[in-house]
Amino acid sequence: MNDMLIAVTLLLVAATATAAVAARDPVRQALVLAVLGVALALLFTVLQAPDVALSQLAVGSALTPLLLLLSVRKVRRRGRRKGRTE
Amino acid sequence: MMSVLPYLVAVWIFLAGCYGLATSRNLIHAVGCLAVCQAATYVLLIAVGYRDGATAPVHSDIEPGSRPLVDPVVQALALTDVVVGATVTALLLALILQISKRHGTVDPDELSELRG
Amino acid sequence: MNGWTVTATVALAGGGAAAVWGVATGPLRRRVVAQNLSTTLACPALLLLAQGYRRPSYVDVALVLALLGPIGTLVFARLLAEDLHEDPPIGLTLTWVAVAFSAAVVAAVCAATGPGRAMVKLLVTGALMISGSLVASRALARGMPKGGDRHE
Amino acid sequence: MSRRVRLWLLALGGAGLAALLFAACLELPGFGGDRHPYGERAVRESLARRTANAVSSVNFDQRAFDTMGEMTILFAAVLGTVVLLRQTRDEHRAQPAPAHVAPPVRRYALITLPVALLVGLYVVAHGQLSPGGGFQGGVVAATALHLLYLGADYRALERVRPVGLYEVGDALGTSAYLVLGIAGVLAGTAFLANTLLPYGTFNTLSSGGTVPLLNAAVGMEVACAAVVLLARFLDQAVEIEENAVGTEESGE
Amino acid sequence: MNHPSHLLPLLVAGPLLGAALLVACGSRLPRAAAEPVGCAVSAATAALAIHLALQSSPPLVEWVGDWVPRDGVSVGIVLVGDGPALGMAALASLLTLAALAYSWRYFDEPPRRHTGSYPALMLLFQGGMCGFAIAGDLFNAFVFFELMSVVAYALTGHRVEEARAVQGALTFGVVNSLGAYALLMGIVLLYARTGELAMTQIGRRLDAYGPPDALVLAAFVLVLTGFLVKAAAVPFHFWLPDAHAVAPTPVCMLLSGVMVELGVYGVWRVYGDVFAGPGGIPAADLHRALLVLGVLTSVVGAVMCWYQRHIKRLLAYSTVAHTGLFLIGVGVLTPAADGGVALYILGHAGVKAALFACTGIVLDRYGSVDEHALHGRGRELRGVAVLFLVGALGLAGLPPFGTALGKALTEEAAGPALTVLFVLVSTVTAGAVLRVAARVFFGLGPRPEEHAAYETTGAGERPETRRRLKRVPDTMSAVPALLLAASLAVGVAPGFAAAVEHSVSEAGSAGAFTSAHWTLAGVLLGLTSTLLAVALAALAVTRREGLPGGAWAGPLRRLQSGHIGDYVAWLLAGAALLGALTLPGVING
Repeated sequence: MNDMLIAVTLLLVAATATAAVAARDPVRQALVLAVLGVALALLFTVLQAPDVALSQLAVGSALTPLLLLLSVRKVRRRGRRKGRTE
Repeated sequence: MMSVLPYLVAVWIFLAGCYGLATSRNLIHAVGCLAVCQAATYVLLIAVGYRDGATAPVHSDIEPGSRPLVDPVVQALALTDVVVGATVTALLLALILQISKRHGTVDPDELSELRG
Repeated sequence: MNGWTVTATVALAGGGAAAVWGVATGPLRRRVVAQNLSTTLACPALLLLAQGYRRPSYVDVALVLALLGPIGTLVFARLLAEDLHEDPPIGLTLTWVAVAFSAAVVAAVCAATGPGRAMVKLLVTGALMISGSLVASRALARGMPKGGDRHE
Repeated sequence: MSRRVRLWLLALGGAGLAALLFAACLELPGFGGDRHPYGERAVRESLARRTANAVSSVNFDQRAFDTMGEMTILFAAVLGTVVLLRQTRDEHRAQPAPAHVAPPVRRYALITLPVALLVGLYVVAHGQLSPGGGFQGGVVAATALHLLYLGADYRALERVRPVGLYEVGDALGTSAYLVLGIAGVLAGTAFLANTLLPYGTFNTLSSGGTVPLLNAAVGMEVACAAVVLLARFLDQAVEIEENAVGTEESGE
Repeated sequence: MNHPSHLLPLLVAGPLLGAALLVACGSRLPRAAAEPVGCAVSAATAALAIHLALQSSPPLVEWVGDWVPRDGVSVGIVLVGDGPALGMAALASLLTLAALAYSWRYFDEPPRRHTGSYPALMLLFQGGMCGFAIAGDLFNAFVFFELMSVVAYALTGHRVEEARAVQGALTFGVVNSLGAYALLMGIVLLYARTGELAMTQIGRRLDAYGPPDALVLAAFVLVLTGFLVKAAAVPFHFWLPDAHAVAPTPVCMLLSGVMVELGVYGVWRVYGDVFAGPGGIPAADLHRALLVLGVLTSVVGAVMCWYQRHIKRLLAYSTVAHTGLFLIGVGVLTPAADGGVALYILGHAGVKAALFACTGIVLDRYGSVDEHALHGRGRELRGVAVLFLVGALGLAGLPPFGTALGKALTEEAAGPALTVLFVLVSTVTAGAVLRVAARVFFGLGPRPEEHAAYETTGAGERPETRRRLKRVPDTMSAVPALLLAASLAVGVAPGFAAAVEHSVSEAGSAGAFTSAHWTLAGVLLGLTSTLLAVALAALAVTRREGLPGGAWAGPLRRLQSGHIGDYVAWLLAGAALLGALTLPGVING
């Protein structure tokens, strides 16, 4: 039964990772990556690595999505500005 | 099946990330795929250190020696790896911001300054 | 293996699949809700696991998730405000179910732990999770400042 | 290369690598196996030095040299980001307008902020006992600060965030770690030797010799580094704008 | 007094501490103070590396944190201070010092309030390279591999206002990070099998386990992929010209002079310590793999080098070509060849760094590094012309340069067929550089005609100094002169070559000792390739319509597309190729 739990979290991680690759729009990818961070944290907890789960949460749930979204925003803002001046 | 599933998942994630990286049409998306590739290394590391029926090697709430423990070394390595991943992501995103300013695009198909 | 981990397995298999499906497909307005759902669901699952493994120290993971999960959703709500304003989120009902589940889990784990410092930590985690999830879904539904960070 | 050719090449290389890795997975010791010689030694040594969290013992004592490299990578990446995202000659800063945040979000942010800072400190301080440590706690504390941006606006964040100070903190955290390492050499033993301080009582905040000190140094470095990193990206996304053509050099 | 081995970690900690303090002082430190501090720290580290290298027989071993092994096992990290390790650390430190001296008052404008950031990044780079060189623990090697990579990405993109610089840096970053993750996967596979991380321990456990199987093969392929990406072996090499052509000149000196060579060093170190035993990869397989990749690398590098007009890109391709030769030398797997490669790397580092330094002067003076556009304009730079010419001759392997001695020794060990390749590759690369020298500095031959070819021109590059140089600063011309002198000294200093050869064979597993000295055949071969290079350059300069064989090289040039997706696909294909090349021995074993 414990194997069941591990298998479920592993499949969650695999599915989310695949979805993160398949989401071609960076905003949507950032959302999937945030979920991937949580899924990885669950997997690490199940595999008895709470230390790693904590750092994955710290990085994956807020920091990385924030960095990605800020980059998207900057790139888009540039696009809009350029669109206005042209 | 269960004895190789975690390893196969790690391999799958790595190859999927590589596929995304190679076919990406947006550099920010490519960096996300690189992060996926790196997730494969975490999964592999932690899977290698796991032991059936064991618990975390943290003795704040259990007596030493009372329960079998998983491998602490891979966890320390994975911690280092997580930090490395986050910093590389940040640095590459910084470069992408500058690319978007200087080239006006983040589509790798449209970057044609360096060739031949 | 015990009742706690079985419950966690079932919750993760069902809710996790729903969250992944929601975040991977469909319009943006559903994806943000699914992202919020994933943290709202993972937090009680982590509490169940801590109890199931008889490791009170694992509660720290749930505590950190209860803090950072809503912050992550608020980040999306803030930086995607313009996209979401035109297209308000849907499917918030599932979040209510997850919040109710969280409350039930916190109550059950508290009952099993008994009074003490550990219970305080559990209650803080539960309070952060529930309030954070509600605030985050509200921010998604009603929208963050649309004109945020516009220039003067 | 055309897209098609690239896909073929990718399929070829990917298939080869996949086959190789699949075969390797079958040869790996079965998942959940019982043989972890290094891990068992590490737990023994961790208990001998009265560090309750064996992972912290590996990170800050047995393999502290790796952690030194790791924190330097973070330090270098932050320095690199500072250099790469500097305000160039053709850019200027535009003050963002104040934002109006819904009251519940504002209340939530302001109430959660001190809680989050406390949790961050707790995670750092308990690093050698329970799961957590300098890195995890540092990121939590740094993220917590940005609740001000979410709950109020960028100006509010800027008021409590003198970036220069955080950059100095980042560098001082790194220096502290290195100096603690060099102290071992000066004392006549080895670099990063954990023999200078008493190991204390098992499962208390001051146990583990230099482990708590190194942990604190990393916590400080990571918290400051994450703040600086986010500050650079926020600056770019919110404040820094390129000059319109013809107004070069007018920034600042 | 400490045992000298306790000082080994200071090779890493010293530069890192210097960098941290430079950043801590931040805006309060004027530029005039930050740069001398950087130079002093890197010089002190270089002195320490040389001091330790002189004491490295028998090799130094240090367990960080005093975790000395009990019953043959330890939980700590081991550092190895043998001749090659300390030699690479000394080389990295000396080149960093040279680069810092060269860039004295160099960049126009340090980032606001961050005057010390450039020297600090250089010191971090130095610390990373030293750490990688002395690592005896596989994961520790990965950590410092990442450190030097991360710093290198930031330094490559330092001139953020240049469109090409940021693109090249991103390509560099993505490809190298992917290589690093492959390296890490390989390390984890080895850990899963052996339960150890120290290289020699892993090797011993592999031998105890039995003959190699798919796991050992996969680990070998992944680890080598990581190192070969860094070493820019074909087909992992695409990032290198894109990054080296756009990095600031002092950074190019480090990238081409030592960082790429550290990849080759990593291959040598890991094979010798981990995979050389009966449980590892059979010698014949490694020989085949490195020979094939090395030949491919040197041929592709030489051909691409010949057709460049962007001078920095041309020099970058010549680095690719020479790395191929180093890989062939390592693949020969004899102490004599290893010693030859070591000398070759030392000599090459001096020559290549000097050539980049001269190119940097040209760039800062004329705002261009385009061979065609600069035709005849360099006549007034007489001193630089002489240095560039001498560098080109050194690259060709003119005795008594260190390159010539190293090349001769490697050729002797590699056999006659490969000797032809060595001569041809050094002829073509040096011929290309001589062609540039003849056109740019002496204005020889007609001005080449323009073709709309698939290429990167060197026009439109911005100078890296505050304003275009009117007069060449003394530091900028003294550095290449000293580097060339050092390269010469590698070849002529009495006893130096023998000492290098001795320390390399002592560090390798085979204990056989061969003495290194000039042979008549070696001198003749060196003279031959130099003369051929001069002839080739003369031939090229006299022709007006393009370069011979341009059509033939077209498809090859088209592969260098600058597209990250292409490079990632090549990386996977290269890893699969590496697996296929090493497969036979594992099946039979």
